[in-house]
Amino acid sequence: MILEAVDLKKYFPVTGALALGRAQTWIRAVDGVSVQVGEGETLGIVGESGSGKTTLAKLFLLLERPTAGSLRFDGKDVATFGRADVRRYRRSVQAVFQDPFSSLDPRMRVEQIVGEPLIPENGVTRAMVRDRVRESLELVGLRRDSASLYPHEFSGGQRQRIAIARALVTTPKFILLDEPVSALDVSIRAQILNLLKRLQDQLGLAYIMISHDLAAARYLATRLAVMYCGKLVETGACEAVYTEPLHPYTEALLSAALPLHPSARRQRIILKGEIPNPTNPPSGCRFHPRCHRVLAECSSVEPAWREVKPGRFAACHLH
Amino acid sequence: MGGSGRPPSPPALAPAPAQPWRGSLRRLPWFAGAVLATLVFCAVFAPWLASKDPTAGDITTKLIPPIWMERGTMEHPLGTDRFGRDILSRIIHGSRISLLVSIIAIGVAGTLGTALGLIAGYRGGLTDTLLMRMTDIGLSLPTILIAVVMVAVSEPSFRNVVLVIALLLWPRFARQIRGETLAVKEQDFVALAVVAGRSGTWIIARHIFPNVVPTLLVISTLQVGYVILLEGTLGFLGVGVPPPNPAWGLMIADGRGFLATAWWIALFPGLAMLLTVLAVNLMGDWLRDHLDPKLRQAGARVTAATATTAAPIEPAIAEAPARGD
Amino acid sequence: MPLLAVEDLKTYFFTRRGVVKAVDGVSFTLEAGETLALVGESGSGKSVTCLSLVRLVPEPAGRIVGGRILLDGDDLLAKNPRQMRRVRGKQIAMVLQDPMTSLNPGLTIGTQVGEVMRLHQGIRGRSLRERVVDALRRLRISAAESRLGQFPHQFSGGMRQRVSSAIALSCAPRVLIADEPTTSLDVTIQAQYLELLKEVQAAAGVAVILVTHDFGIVAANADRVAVMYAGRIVEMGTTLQVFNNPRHPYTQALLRCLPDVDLKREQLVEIGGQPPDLAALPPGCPFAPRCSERQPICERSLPPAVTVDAGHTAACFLAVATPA
Amino acid sequence: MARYLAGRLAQTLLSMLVVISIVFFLTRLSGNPIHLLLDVNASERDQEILTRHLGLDRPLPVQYLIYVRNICLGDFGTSILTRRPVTEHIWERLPATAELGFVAMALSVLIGVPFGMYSAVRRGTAFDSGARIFAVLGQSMPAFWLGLMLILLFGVILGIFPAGGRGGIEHIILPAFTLGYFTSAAILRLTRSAMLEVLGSDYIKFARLKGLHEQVVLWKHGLKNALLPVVTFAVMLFVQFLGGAVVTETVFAWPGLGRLILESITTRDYPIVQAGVLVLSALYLTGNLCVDLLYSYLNPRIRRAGA
Repeated sequence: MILEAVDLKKYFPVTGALALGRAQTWIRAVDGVSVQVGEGETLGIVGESGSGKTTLAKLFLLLERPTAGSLRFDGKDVATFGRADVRRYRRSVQAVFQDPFSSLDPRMRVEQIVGEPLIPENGVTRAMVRDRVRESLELVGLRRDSASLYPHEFSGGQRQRIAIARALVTTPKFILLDEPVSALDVSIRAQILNLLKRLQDQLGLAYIMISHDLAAARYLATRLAVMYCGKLVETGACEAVYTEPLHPYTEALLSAALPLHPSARRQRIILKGEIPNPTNPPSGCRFHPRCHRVLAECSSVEPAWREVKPGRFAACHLH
Repeated sequence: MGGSGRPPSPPALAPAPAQPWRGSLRRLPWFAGAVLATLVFCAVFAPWLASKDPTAGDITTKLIPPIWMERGTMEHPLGTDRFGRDILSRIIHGSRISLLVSIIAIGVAGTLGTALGLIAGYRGGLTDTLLMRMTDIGLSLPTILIAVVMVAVSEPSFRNVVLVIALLLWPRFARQIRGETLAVKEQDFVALAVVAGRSGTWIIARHIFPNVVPTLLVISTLQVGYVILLEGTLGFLGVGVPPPNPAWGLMIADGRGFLATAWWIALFPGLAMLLTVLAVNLMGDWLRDHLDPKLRQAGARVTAATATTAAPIEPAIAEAPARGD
Repeated sequence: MPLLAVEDLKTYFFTRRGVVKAVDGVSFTLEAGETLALVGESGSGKSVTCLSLVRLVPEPAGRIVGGRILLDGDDLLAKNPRQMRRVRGKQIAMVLQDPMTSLNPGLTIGTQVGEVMRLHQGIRGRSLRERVVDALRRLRISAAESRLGQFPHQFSGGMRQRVSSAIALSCAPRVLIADEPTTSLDVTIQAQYLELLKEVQAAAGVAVILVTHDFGIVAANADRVAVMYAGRIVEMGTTLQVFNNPRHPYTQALLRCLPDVDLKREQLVEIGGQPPDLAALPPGCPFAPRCSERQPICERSLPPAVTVDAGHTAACFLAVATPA
Repeated sequence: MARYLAGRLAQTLLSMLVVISIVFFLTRLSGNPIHLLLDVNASERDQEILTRHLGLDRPLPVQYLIYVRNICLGDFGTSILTRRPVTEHIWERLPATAELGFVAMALSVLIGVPFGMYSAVRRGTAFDSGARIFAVLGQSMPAFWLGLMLILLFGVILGIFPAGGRGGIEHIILPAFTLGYFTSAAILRLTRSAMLEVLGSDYIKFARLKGLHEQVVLWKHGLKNALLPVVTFAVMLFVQFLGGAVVTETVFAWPGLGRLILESITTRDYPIVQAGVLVLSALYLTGNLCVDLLYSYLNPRIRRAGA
């Protein structure tokens, strides 16, 4: 089973105070992104704010409809899905979000929260739902009797465990992790990251991990996709991208992320300028105004997306 | 980056208290509660509590002052009006009218407004735009004036008073519930319910509605005060529940001509009204401070980030107080 | 004499749930021109420590109940409000975490930057304008001149943080407290900002207290580190000492449990349990319940700070001075 | 900015049209005006002539259009009772209402804003408690009753102020207070809570960190931002205000528009009721618009939005 985005685009209209007539400007949040995730692997998607990674996540979760391009699940375009297909997709693709406070309804018990994805169907009894919920809670290291409590009785780290239990309850194949540890205290992050890794090994899960935290992405990801201003700039096997970045943006991003040891202080690439606004992206290569290795053609010609090395794709005139 | 989303100071008092009510129990609004309990008691048991028929007068006992005055009698503790009707009994029976009008009007307006607010907030798009234009206009009408004219031309009666008040009231509910719905909709658990494959109906019923209930309770309480004052005003202006019903506003209007000679006719029903509305408002304030959904704390960042033009209007309406004159 | 010496500072919050000892006996010194990093998780007391230094702890719940804060030997806790106002902004300046809310949305950038200089340096009129433009330029605000009349919402997050820093640095303070200045910035913008801060610091010779929870930032920017846990400094030393030879189990565990961009770790070593509730601290070492090397004594009494090396202290019973 | 203004103007006009429509259909629904105009025993022919004369024989939509057109031309018809043009009646009464409204509004702003600010700054003190009691009482007080009690106390018992009518300064004190009490209470509460919120914000903390004097922090950094929601709220207050005028004018026999409307309701002089309601609504909506513009002036976010 494989989840695949093919040239996916999502534009949002910019509406003025008076929404008369057709909107003329668009926010190109996601502008032609192709990635795929296979069973059991972790695709890390990294980028800064405005890179479109959150919109991409929403497209994967069918929370937004793509403007163009297609999302394929098991070879079938999501746009052509019937009722049963959607149901299968919902069971196979779950999500864990960043904020453990906002992702659990404060007025529901843990039992109801975790059991929410279990939609009653023929032959599913309440007792089965109960058992499945408790099983799920145990998987993430919570006690079975947590089920009867309310979310505010848990700390941030425990809440994130509940969120993960909820994602596991349908035994999905894919889980989308949207900044799963960014909102947690540093001493709790390791607990959650280890838990995610253990669950992956144990259950054969595939993750799509969206993050701005390059260290956390490196820990979990097997393949990496780097986004900038709505577009992919580079993809490849995680270790390869970290050790030998092809795109100057990846290079700068990695150099900006701070290693955990003072002796690793190094010459850093400091990008000038601001992150561009996806409403009005720069011409040519979107990164060219900030690029430290800019060429003459970068400002006018958009670099093609191509396989630079086996398994390594990038969009840059340098290659 | 990331870190905790909560503000760093004062230090995080994690974990949250398990029982949010326990600490505030001591600070319950006893005064407001007692007044409201008395009022409801009076309204329910009016025929047994009131010693006299509220509408039957006796000219021979007209304009008797309250008991502590020179000519006062035990028969009429708060005196009588110009038809010799017992003021205390009329006030007790009057509580029924105030209460019934507000309960029915708020029931109707609240149900309508909440339903529309939920739908508009959740669906968004054209439905939302149309509905919000409607509430904008509804909120921008001079309420009392329109109410006076509407009741006047449609013949003053209990039913018409209730209907007109409900008609003028629903936009307040719709507007605020919509705002709250939008805030709840922003929360991740709603997106996750969609991801879980739940329908819009489920999400509105299981996630959004339970989370707007506290707000609904607060608005409803605060609007009770508004409705009582509005009903009183209509009565005072002669376009409320028609005489000889013992509506408080009507009684005050009756006393207007006797200010110099028999001030008690106007004083006591007004006091009853003041106490009632005061109690309701205090209760509403207390509810607002204590029922404020836990959600807000987590969602505070969202609200702060999206606070532009529309945002200050929402608290303004929450503040928008009861007033019926 | 150090530029700033904090001795046994105690700041408590008196809440309905009890006394929260947000800062409980913190001592450190700061030399001119150096960068001291205060690291810790949320609730460790690092932000309250900073607010105590400028005596802006939210009253009436919060109060500084003990200790001394000596700036050039002058005790700040003995100053009256008027004298204290002359310290704030002029001697000790501060940059807050969230650049989106720390500038007044209703006043122009020019007004907000100029205000401090007017107040502390008495500059007016044309020269004020020049100085404001200067201050903004120093923090790389492009087209500073034309931006004086603009409002904060017209600036990006990174720019706002630079404007805040321009305000903080405009009166050449001796100490700059940067309270999680990059937490809400993007990675590349964070790098920009930290680099600029280093540059400005070197040029102005200002001492910086850098508050953060990110060990990467500490490693890259700090000269010395103080690690805080539950209102106390559990370990303090030069950056190299603390990273190379951490002596407190909490520091050791933190350094082991974090993923690193520079190397692929197979497994992270977890710290079990949850951060403590400050209103109900255990009697002994606050880290004891989560500590893997816990001894019976840890649960009974508080470990004192032990000097383990020149300028390197750790508050742990297991820490002993390394023989020279 | 221009677009915003245009949008607001359009909305105001739309609201006005709604009011006009409500008034039109209400009065049409309330029965045949012919019966009000003519004797009970008027001949059928007379009724027919009058019906045609008034245009009541035409289809309702046509009547509506004619009605709207007339209003746009400033023609409100003639009073049934006095046979004088309605506009004359309105013009006679408008100054009194304007006077009362202006004094009361000024009073409520002068009480509400400073006391609300001070109450927030001195949170938890006796002053704060006093201000909050003043506010919650004001919001619970039936204004018509307050008016009567003021007359009883100051007019009847103490004899300091006249009990009613319009005249010198002593005449306006009681009605202005009656009308303004509620508003000042509301403004006080809102100012207080807005100020409290502002005082808790980061930029106030930052202003203190600059070493600014507390007064500068409060008045320069706090006031303007705290006033934003207050100004927005003033929109809501206008509604209450003009409605309140009907009551206050009735209680104090103040010869204003509100009382004219009420009198005309009792005498079933609908052309005057219609015109009165329309004029008050127009006043209100205009005030509403002004407040919105003031708001957008105060809030740089909107001011620059269109620029």
